[in-house]
Amino acid sequence: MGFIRKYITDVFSAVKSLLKGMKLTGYYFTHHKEIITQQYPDNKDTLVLPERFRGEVVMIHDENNEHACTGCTACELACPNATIKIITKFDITPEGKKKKALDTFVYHLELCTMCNLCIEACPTSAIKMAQTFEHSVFDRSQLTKKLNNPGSKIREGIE
Amino acid sequence: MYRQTEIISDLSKTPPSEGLEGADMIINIGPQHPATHGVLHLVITLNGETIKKVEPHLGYIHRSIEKMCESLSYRQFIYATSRMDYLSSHINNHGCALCVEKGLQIEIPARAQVIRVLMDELTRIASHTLWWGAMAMDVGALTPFFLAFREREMINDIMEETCGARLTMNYMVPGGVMFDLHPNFQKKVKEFITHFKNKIDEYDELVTDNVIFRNRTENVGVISKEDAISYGMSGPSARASGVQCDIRKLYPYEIYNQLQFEEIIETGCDSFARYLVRMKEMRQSLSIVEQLIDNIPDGEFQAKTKAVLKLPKGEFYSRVETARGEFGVYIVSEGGTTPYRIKFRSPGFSNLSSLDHIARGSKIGDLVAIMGTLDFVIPDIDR
Amino acid sequence: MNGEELKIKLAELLPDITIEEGGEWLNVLIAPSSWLSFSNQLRNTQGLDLDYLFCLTCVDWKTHLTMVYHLTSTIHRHSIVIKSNLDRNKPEIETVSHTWRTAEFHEREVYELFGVNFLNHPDLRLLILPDGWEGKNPMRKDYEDPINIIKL
Amino acid sequence: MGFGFENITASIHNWLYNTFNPSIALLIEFILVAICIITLFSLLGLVLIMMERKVSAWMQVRLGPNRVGPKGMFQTVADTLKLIIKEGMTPDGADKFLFNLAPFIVMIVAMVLMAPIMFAKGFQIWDINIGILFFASVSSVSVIGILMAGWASNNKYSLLGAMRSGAQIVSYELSAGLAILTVIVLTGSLRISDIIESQQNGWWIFKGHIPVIIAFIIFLIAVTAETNRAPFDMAEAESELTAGFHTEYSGMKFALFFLAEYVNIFIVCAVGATLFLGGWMPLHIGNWQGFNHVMDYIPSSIWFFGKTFFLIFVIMWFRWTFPRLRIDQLLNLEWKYLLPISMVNLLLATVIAIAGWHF
Repeated sequence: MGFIRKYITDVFSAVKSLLKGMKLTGYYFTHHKEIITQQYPDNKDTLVLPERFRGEVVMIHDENNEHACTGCTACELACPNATIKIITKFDITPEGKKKKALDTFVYHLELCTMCNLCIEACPTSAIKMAQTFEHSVFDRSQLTKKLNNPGSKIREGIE
Repeated sequence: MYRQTEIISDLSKTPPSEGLEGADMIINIGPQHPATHGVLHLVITLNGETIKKVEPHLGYIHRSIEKMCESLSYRQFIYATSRMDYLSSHINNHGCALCVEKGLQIEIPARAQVIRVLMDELTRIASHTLWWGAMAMDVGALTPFFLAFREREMINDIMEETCGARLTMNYMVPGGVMFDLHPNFQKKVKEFITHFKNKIDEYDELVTDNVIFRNRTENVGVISKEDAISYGMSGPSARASGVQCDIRKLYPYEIYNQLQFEEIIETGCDSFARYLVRMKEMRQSLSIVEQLIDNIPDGEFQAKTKAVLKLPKGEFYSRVETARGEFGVYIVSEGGTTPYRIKFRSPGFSNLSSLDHIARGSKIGDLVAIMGTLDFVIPDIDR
Repeated sequence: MNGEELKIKLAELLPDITIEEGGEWLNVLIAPSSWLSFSNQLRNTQGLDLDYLFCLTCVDWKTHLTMVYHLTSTIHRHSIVIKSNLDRNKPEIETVSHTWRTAEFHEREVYELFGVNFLNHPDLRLLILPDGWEGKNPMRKDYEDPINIIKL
Repeated sequence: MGFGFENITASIHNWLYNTFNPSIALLIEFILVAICIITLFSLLGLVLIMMERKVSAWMQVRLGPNRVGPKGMFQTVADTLKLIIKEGMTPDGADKFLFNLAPFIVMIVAMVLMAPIMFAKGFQIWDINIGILFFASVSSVSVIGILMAGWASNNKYSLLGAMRSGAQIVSYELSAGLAILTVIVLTGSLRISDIIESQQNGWWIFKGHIPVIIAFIIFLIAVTAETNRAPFDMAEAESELTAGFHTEYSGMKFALFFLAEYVNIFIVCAVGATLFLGGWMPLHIGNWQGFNHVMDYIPSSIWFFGKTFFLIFVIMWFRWTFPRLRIDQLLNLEWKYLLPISMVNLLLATVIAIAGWHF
């Protein structure tokens, strides 16, 4: 009779284990407050990304359209993917000396892996990571960006 | 006493087919297949539903990270390793940072060490929860996947807040970590701990105890201890066969030797044992996080390092325990700013080499369960 | 087993090896021709029991190739590194895939990336690279691919 | 009882036969029935697919479809439209005739099975005297469609799926049949209307003692397997065989398989409701006259659909909770557990029926 008892207990423990799982799914079926779905485009206004979130590299400009980039190319050297290309020019200071300055800060978003190494490398904190994340565009050339605003110049006193 | 599996002496030869000559069916699982979790391509020789041979074809997402790293500096190459085992990218980065630090002989501040271990263990939980969901999905239960993602999202949110990214964090730098912890970190992790303690019991209720799941995994995909060692298996997959191989215990790095945790070893050798090891590991990782979360020392989060790192001439090897097993970084330095040769010993690659041995003689359905419990991440295998 | 004991034991097994210290583990340099018998001895000798091959790779030194085998013992927990210099034009070494099973895959990887020919390997085919890449060895230092490799 | 389906059908029948000559009236009745069935068929498909998606979403802590129409009600309509305008591809090397025929066979079988089902009091297409036997025999034809699809696709996954499906349906038919027999033994008739009549004073699940309860559970398991639903969806097994027998189907041909699957679920649940839960019979409890009267006021169609959808929900609940069995375990379950249990059970039920122990 031993094997019959085993057979029956097998069947019962199996059914019990199945019912246990069904209890859990049944609980979630009836408890709609457990739902975790975020309805993305709808909650766009309330969506707050952490301040450290790395979306893309931007250059900080103040209200006078001045930035802090000296064109030292530390970020360009730090970048593992050749994402950043800095084109420099020579400004003539009032004293008549030639001074290296930033002409164009070219940023290839399509190559960027958001590793934050350029931000770490920047000695003057001229660039930072923005919290934007919707980068899709229809044309790849739009992903190559110029980070310094047109007509912007370096802030006074930054070497 | 461990279960023994037959060792087929010549790996290239399939066992002679019974009955009709040429009656074998060759079927391609992958590169695009729901069970391979990526672009793994398995060429399977079948006799009816029984597997006679499994032959992995790799390289569909091989990016040659090793070659790439040869032209990157010691600060730069770490980011690339996030892309290998993307589910435990923190731990990969950690291994690379450790190797560079070994070469430079930098002392890591205590705070940075604790942060690193905390992040590693959170990553391990996140990786194992995802594995749990995917594993359950492989054997046909679809609900666990969503429950697993609920917990994984919580960890990802914590990571996002502190590290700035959700998947490829690049948080470890030679000498410490990139940022200090976010002010919300402790509060959020504590919330997660209380949440997860309840939910992991639900996991057991839903899947572990389920009789169908037990039948699908018990005595399926058996690999003996000797074979597991011979196949170079590591991580939970090897520990399920009774191999003591937790790098955190055997070769402690950071502060692991001061922590209270168990190395989970099962002797079932089958898919269910591999499953159990991971489930128990999640609880262990949670207890490590619990031990550390209130005891984060103050101080620097990054050691002072030179702007340009130059490793001395020589060879450096560091190993860490990722969610999938032993991750090794082997750097050959010529004294320059870039590694001369870098080799990543990825756990998935060695574990994959055992797949043919494990899966022979089982059914197609078993193969899926075996691959689920071996927990392959394909970029980790391909590198 | 500590470094000194290991050194003595290894020297007993094979007299003509060069043992260098300094790194984390003992580095043993052997001739490719003696590798087959030596690997079996490493695996099976009582007291050594190096049963776990956790890393197998190759380094291209431009003048020669060096095979690097990282071995450890799951019983005694000691590790050694075996190295073997190969001729760059005709790199050949015995396979160890019968001693350590995992070597089968690792050797296939080294075969395609470095072009090392593993003698008596059961299944020496391309593993990662697609068909038609035989003979081109991407991980060698002189490999040129102007399309896919962008020099920074 | 007042307003009911039987009055409507009777009046239409009478009007037709009074207005036209009998053969034309019969033809018109055929056409009416066909229109009704096709409408029901597509409506059921829409409702059940929507229901499945909502049930699965709520069990998986998700919201489910909620964009198309109010609360996402028209999601399935949109999906159907998409499937209709999609290109129906036939793979190269497929047996084109069989490949295109297979979905129709599966679908026609599902339609034919609608015939003996009693949707409400007096609302039935064909009260055939072997109604249940008709159901049991015709439902096994659908395996031919699945085998045909698997074979004709010229795809190894499809073939494996079809073979699994064949083995599965053939074996589970046995225990489903034995579970049905339990009720037939107690009723003494194969006619659906007789079976429902016999449950006037209590459903079989309540008055048939333990054997009927066991038979009910076995019936549920067996029909879940027969309709290829998880946890017995070996024929599809998306993590093993991608999509099994319908891997190569796309567009409307795939939609037909999909629709047939859901209609089959409805049919087996309707049969289950008829056999064990009294079909359209309201719930009556012994001598509670007031309660019984209140129950009688609920229309019979609501009783029938309520019971059927409850069973459908249970089957969906299975699907979203359990992992899939392996093919050999599936057959083990049938031959080692379900079949012996249902045989002993049938014996018990026969003893009860002969001794008249049931209420």
